Amino acid sequence: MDWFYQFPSMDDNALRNLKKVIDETFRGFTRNYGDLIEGFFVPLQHFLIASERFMTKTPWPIITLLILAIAWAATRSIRIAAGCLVTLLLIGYFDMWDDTMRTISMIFVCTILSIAIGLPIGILMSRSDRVQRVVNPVLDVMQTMPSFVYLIPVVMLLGIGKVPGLIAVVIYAIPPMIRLTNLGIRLVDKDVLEAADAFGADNRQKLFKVQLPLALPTIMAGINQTIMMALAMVVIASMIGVQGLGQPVLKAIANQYFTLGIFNGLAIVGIAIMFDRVSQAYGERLQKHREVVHG
Amino acid sequence: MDWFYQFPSMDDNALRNLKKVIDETFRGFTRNYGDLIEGFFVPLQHFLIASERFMTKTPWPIITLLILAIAWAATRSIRIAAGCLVTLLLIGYFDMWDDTMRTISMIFVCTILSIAIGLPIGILMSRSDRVQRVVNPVLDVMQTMPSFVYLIPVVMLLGIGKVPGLIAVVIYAIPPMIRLTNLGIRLVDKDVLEAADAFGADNRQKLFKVQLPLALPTIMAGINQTIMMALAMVVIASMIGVQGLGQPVLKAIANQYFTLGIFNGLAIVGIAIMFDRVSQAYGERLQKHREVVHG
Amino acid sequence: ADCGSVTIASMNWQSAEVISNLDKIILNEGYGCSAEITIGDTVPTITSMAEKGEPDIAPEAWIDLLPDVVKKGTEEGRIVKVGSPLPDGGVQGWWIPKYFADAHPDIKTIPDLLKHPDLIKDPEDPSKGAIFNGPQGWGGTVVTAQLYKAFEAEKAGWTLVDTGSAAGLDGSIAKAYERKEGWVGYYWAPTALLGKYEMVQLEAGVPYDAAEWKRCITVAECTDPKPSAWPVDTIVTLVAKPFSEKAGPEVMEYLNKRSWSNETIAKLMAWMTDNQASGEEGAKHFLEENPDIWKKWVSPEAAAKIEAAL
Amino acid sequence: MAEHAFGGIAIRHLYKIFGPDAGAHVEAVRNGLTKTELNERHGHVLGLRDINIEMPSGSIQVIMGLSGSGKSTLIRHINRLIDPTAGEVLVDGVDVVKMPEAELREFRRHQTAMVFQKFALLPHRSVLDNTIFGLEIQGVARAQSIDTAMRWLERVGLKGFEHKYPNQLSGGMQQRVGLARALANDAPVLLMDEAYSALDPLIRTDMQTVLLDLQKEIKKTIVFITHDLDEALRLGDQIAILRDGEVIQQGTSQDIVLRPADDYVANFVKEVNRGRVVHVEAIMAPLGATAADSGQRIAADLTIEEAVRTLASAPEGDITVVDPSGMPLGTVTFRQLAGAMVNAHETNDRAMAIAANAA
Amino acid sequence: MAEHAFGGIAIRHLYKIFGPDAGAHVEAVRNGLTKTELNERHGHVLGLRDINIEMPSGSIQVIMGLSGSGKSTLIRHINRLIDPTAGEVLVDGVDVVKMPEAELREFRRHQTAMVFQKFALLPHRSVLDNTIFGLEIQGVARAQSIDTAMRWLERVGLKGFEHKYPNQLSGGMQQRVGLARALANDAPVLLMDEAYSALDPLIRTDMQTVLLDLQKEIKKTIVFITHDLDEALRLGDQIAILRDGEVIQQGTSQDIVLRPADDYVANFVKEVNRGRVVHVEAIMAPLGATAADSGQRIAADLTIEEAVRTLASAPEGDITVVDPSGMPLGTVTFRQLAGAMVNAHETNDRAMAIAANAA
Ligand SMILES: Nc1ncnc2c1ncn2[C@@H]1O[C@H](COP(=O)(O)OP(=O)(O)OP(=O)(O)O)[C@@H](O)[C@H]1O
Ligand SMILES: Nc1ncnc2c1ncn2[C@@H]1O[C@H](COP(=O)(O)OP(=O)(O)OP(=O)(O)O)[C@@H](O)[C@H]1O
Ligand SMILES: [Mg+2]
Ligand SMILES: [Mg+2]
Repeated sequence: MDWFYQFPSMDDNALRNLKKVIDETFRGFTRNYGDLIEGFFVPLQHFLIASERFMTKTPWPIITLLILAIAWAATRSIRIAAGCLVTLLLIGYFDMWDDTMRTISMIFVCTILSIAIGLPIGILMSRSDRVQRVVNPVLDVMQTMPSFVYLIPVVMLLGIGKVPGLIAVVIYAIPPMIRLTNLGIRLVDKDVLEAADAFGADNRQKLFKVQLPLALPTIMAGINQTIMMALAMVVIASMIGVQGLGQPVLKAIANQYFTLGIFNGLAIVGIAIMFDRVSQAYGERLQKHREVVHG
Repeated sequence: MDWFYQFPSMDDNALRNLKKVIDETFRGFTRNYGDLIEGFFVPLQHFLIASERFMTKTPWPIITLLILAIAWAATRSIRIAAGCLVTLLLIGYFDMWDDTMRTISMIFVCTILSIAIGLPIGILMSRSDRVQRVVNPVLDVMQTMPSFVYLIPVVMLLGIGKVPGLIAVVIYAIPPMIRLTNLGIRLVDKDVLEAADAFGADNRQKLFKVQLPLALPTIMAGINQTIMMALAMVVIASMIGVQGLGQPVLKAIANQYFTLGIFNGLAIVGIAIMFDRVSQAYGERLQKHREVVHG
Repeated sequence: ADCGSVTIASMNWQSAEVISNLDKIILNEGYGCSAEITIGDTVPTITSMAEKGEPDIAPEAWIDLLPDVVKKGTEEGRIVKVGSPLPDGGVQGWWIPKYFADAHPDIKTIPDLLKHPDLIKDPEDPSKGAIFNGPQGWGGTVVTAQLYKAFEAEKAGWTLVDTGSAAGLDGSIAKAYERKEGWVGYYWAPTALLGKYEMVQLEAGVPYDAAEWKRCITVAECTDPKPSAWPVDTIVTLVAKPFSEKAGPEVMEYLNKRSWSNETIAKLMAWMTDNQASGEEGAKHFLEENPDIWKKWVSPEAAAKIEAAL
Repeated sequence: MAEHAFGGIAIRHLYKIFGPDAGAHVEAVRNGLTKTELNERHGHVLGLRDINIEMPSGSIQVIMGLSGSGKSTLIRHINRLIDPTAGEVLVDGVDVVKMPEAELREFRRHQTAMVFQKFALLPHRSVLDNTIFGLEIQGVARAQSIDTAMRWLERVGLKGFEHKYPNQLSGGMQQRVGLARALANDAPVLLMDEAYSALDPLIRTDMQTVLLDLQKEIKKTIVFITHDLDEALRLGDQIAILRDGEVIQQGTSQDIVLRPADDYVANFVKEVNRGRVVHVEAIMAPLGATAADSGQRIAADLTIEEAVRTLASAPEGDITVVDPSGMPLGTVTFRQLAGAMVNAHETNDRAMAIAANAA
Repeated sequence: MAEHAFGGIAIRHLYKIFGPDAGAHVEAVRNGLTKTELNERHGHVLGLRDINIEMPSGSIQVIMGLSGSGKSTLIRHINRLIDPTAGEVLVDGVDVVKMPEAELREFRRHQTAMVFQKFALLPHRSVLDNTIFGLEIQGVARAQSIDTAMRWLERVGLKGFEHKYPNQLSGGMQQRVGLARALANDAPVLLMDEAYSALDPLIRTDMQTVLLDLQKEIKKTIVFITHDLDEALRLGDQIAILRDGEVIQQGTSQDIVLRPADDYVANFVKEVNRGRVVHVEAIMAPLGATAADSGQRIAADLTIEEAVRTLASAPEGDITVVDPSGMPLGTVTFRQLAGAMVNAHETNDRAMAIAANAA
């Protein structure tokens, strides 16, 4: 009756050998293809380095003005621009300017990349149930496979630094973007789509003139979640050498500097709120029609 | 011109003192109230322990049957039940049964708790723009404040173990549930709501008979994200003593057991897919009307 | 004996893992305790011990490496040091791979290496050499940063790379090793990694200077460090104050006596790594293979019971 | 109006302005600001202006008017789906505008039922579940509601479709689900916003009969918006005609057809099949003009169409028009009758004369 | 049918079955399986059965029928919004069913425009942007499309509303936006699914005029679904009547009103204002029955209503019916004319007799 209480699992030795084989295979793979793959990401690395240099080397008043200008252009809201200003000043006052700039540079690239990759995949997924069936489990893996598990393989392949950090962040942050784009498009009213068909809209036109505009509230929720999750990964990314606000947090934990952790954590939150409010307000500006309601 | 290149931040000494004061205050607080607060969570702890004991001590065939029965009852899909069976058998075969059961027990409680708390908050949020304006930034904080930062205070308050782990997981996993419930309800067709009003539906009736059913696709997306994020926290939770699949993962990293990490990571993914497919299929069963389309 | 329930903290590196499993087996079988292992990261675990008196035992704590938590906890009497599992102490320093040392026989000391920044290029700025530091918050990381200043590495064309975490540090070593690239950085022994990847410690070229060590090398804010060699680290077993009072003399005595040499643990870890073994398997293996060592730690009757249980 | 039974609906000085700052402009509108001016100067839309309508209990009030004239807005005020900017809506003597929330809910549950212009079915519920919705809200036991619902579904011709979802039905079928849902509620006030617009003539006539039967049997008060004049004339005890949020004319179908208040209304009723509306009375020459009682006699309250049909094979000559008791009232010729069916102006002129005489 | 110009629409042996496995049941349906049987035995819904309609270029084809009889399903086949289960739909000689995707798109862009029963406006676009939608899809320059759109918006009476969103408009206004959107497309085929159902009589007549003008000027081929008989008779060069997915009768308005194929159709047209449809010709007694040419003469193709109106003040006696060239064709009395306006059976019987004579 032993099997009843104890799951009859694989023989220990066999298991151990299996593990060894897999380990060795991967090691062999990195040995053979590591350089190739690393080379592939070199342009991205240069871009990331340049972007970070720009953010940290430019004098702070210029950066501040730049951020405010973007916030204003996107939202036309004084309230939001003022909020950004206060956040930035507080961050600077508590001496986290440089780390914050590094993190903003990184997260900005990650968010843009996640949207740029996630949106098309979400669109494809919404068009075909087959694609949806295939992509969904992949997204599950991306979201739940602990990043710790792939940190070392990624480092073995790409070394430590910005590129592997970016990959880890994007892997984690992209699924909600894809999922909610897919959902949003699938929920678009069939009657309206039929009208677009009747006028001979091709797939592109249907997408840009009907589906995306009507799916916008849901897609914006996806962008919000992507930003949130990218920022939630800041600390993990700093575990493989990405500079920014994650490192003081790690230091704070290791040393039990409770307040240091809170301050840097709040700076991350501040960035999150800035990114989120600006992008959501921009999204709302794109959907004026939802403001007016019959009755 | 120094201030131009270098943000004129707070004096180092003052900053250090500030940090110290906050640190000390918090430490004092935990020493005075820690036990009180811990006492408050004792019932939850007992429940968690009982639930874990049930999952690990019950013979595996019984647990397997139980899980299959739940999957079948919820989905009426042989494909999904078979998928669960295969996943469980593979997990058992690769000798991760006990850890998996611990994680399932934990995540199940976390998910249920997140839904149970998140749904009402999302509903409240959808009813009032004021509440939405207040809750949104709180959710931003919950999602982006690095869990590492609050792990330490939580541990200082509650020690290491299941309860602080659960709190950390729920804090991180609940925001998408709240956000997407809010969004889903807000997107419900105004015409249909007007009809409900015209028949004298009160808020409860409107909620249960109109808003929730029609918001279901979006709410289900929220549940999916909550499950994903809860499972993404498994490893972090294991850093403060929650047993389960997170611990072998941590060990794997520390010891560079690449394959061990992958296996346990895959077990986590397997749980994610099981939870997700069952809950989503259940959600689809609740919205039969979306299957039939005019034309 | 009436020992009651005990919680043993297992840290997530190999040596700590195996010793906590060893303690568990011995306490359970030999002293009738019902010991449980809780796994947790170092800092949360020790924080919890200091603030909540739980878990009861942290068998292997690198107190020189660990920051303020331990110091504060012991000063305030919330945790107690009992004995040392590794009397030889931990060896820290800057290491280079064996193949690298073999290829460059002229490099023996830190100053030797610093003359060749082109041998180990920084991936983000190839004009510089890279010294891989540990993650933020470790004592060794601070020391490395100070020694970097002391040896004037920056002037020699080196940057200090922050690896962010143990995983990052390990990964960078693994990457270099698999591709047979150059690598230099902070590490310590005994560790599984050094069992797996053979590394050579660089000598400082100067002797250990205790005063300087205390004055500047361990103080991050200090601006004028002088070179010094690394001292040997003390590794102790920590026990929460409440447990130390209720545990009873027998158990405390065991905890005091229990210790093994770096050689023993290195061999054990090599076996574990070869077999991808868990801590429990490692502990059992040790108990089976080395009765002469562990029987000295326990009373004869306990030894008999443990022997019987194996 | 009997105060003991259901007291009917009275709308008094009702104003509705759409816009963020509606209240501020009521006074100006009261003093004569027009819809266009309001829109141009203040960016607000005038929905309704000074509406006064009495709908006695047990009658069918038809509301007509140009598209966008405020019909839907008006009917929504009766169960306060829209809050007025000013004015009173008395249903059974109670001002709906002032009702507290809970009372309003009870009122909507038990006193009113509504059919929506755009159907507003619940897409996630089957036809049957849509139909019992109102009863479910009232808390009626499910078995009983299903009985009622099935009866009404059968009556509107949807038997066999009760387990389909709305998106599996044609437009007209969906509209009938909305109708069944409202009828199942059995409320004394029925609000019907273009409730028959998607129905074919056969089913439409049938549904009109349903309404007339209902109204005869249980004296419901029905407010009915329609664009179909024949329907309006068939159903409406009273008709109100709206333009730009104002009531232009109120009265019986005879009033509207025979004495249109202005060109707008006249145009509105131009296309109507007069033979079915106008009564013999309206076109007869009063007694005395010709000699006494000749052979043929017809009742004064027959429609012209009926009169022509009965007289088609009768001999030539004057026909005496008599009241229900047989008293001669006037005379008419076949040629006059036939002419009245096709000629708007003639009948109108005469009708005016009669009205003048009557006054 | 001129082959050089637009070739009209021809629907041949069209079948549509709704359900997952439709193709498998066509044969059975062809062999006489009924709608109810199909539903009960196989759970499939019969949408259309063996539809054959020829719509010549430049004509208006009206489709009528009970709610749920398949009208919307049929019209959707013409631009293949629904794929048929079997059959052909030839538009301008090309089978739409077999068109590859790209060609179908071009076809929809340039050959057809559609007005939907449920409007199907784009909620995120202003009225103006909704109206230019079709042109935008075609790739017309924006300035030019705005010109066209503004012209049509003005024509349907929505000038001043171009920057509102659909949810700020009344039902009828929304419907007119849908109409303007379709008309702006200037396609040779117009598909109109109950396009006027939410309009009041005035605007409706006006919109009918728009359609008639359009059709006169630029010879569009229009398929028009309506429930309003008068509208059908006014617009329809041809009328087809559907029941349960089958065509029961096709023909001109005269055919339908005077010679209903069965009781169903007869019932359908019962309520129609016959005076406006039936021509004098249809009720005259053929020459020879009475003596020769008396005083009064009227044209044979006048409607009865017009005839009565002209004859109202003429003297008694037989009236001679003449053809356009003045040739006497038959005689009729005023009394007969008036009677024909109100009495279905009589005219029908006579019409039958005439038809028999003609044959
Ligand atoms: N997707 C579908 N699945 C099942 N049945 C359908 C579907 N679409 C339409 N039907 C059925 O096809 C029949 C014809 O519908 P259609 O919409 O063509 O009717 P219609 O003549 O336009 O009616 P109305 O005048 O009410 O608009 C109806 O019985 C309807 O239930
Ligand atoms: N929320 C709103 N904001 C602005 N204007 C509105 C709003 N709701 C309605 N209106 C305006 O009120 C007027 C009356 O609309 P209503 O829906 O009552 O018309 P209706 O008489 O029912 O017309 P139809 O016969 O077309 O249904 C219209 O001019 C419309 O544009
Ligand atoms: Mg309306
Ligand atoms: Mg239809």
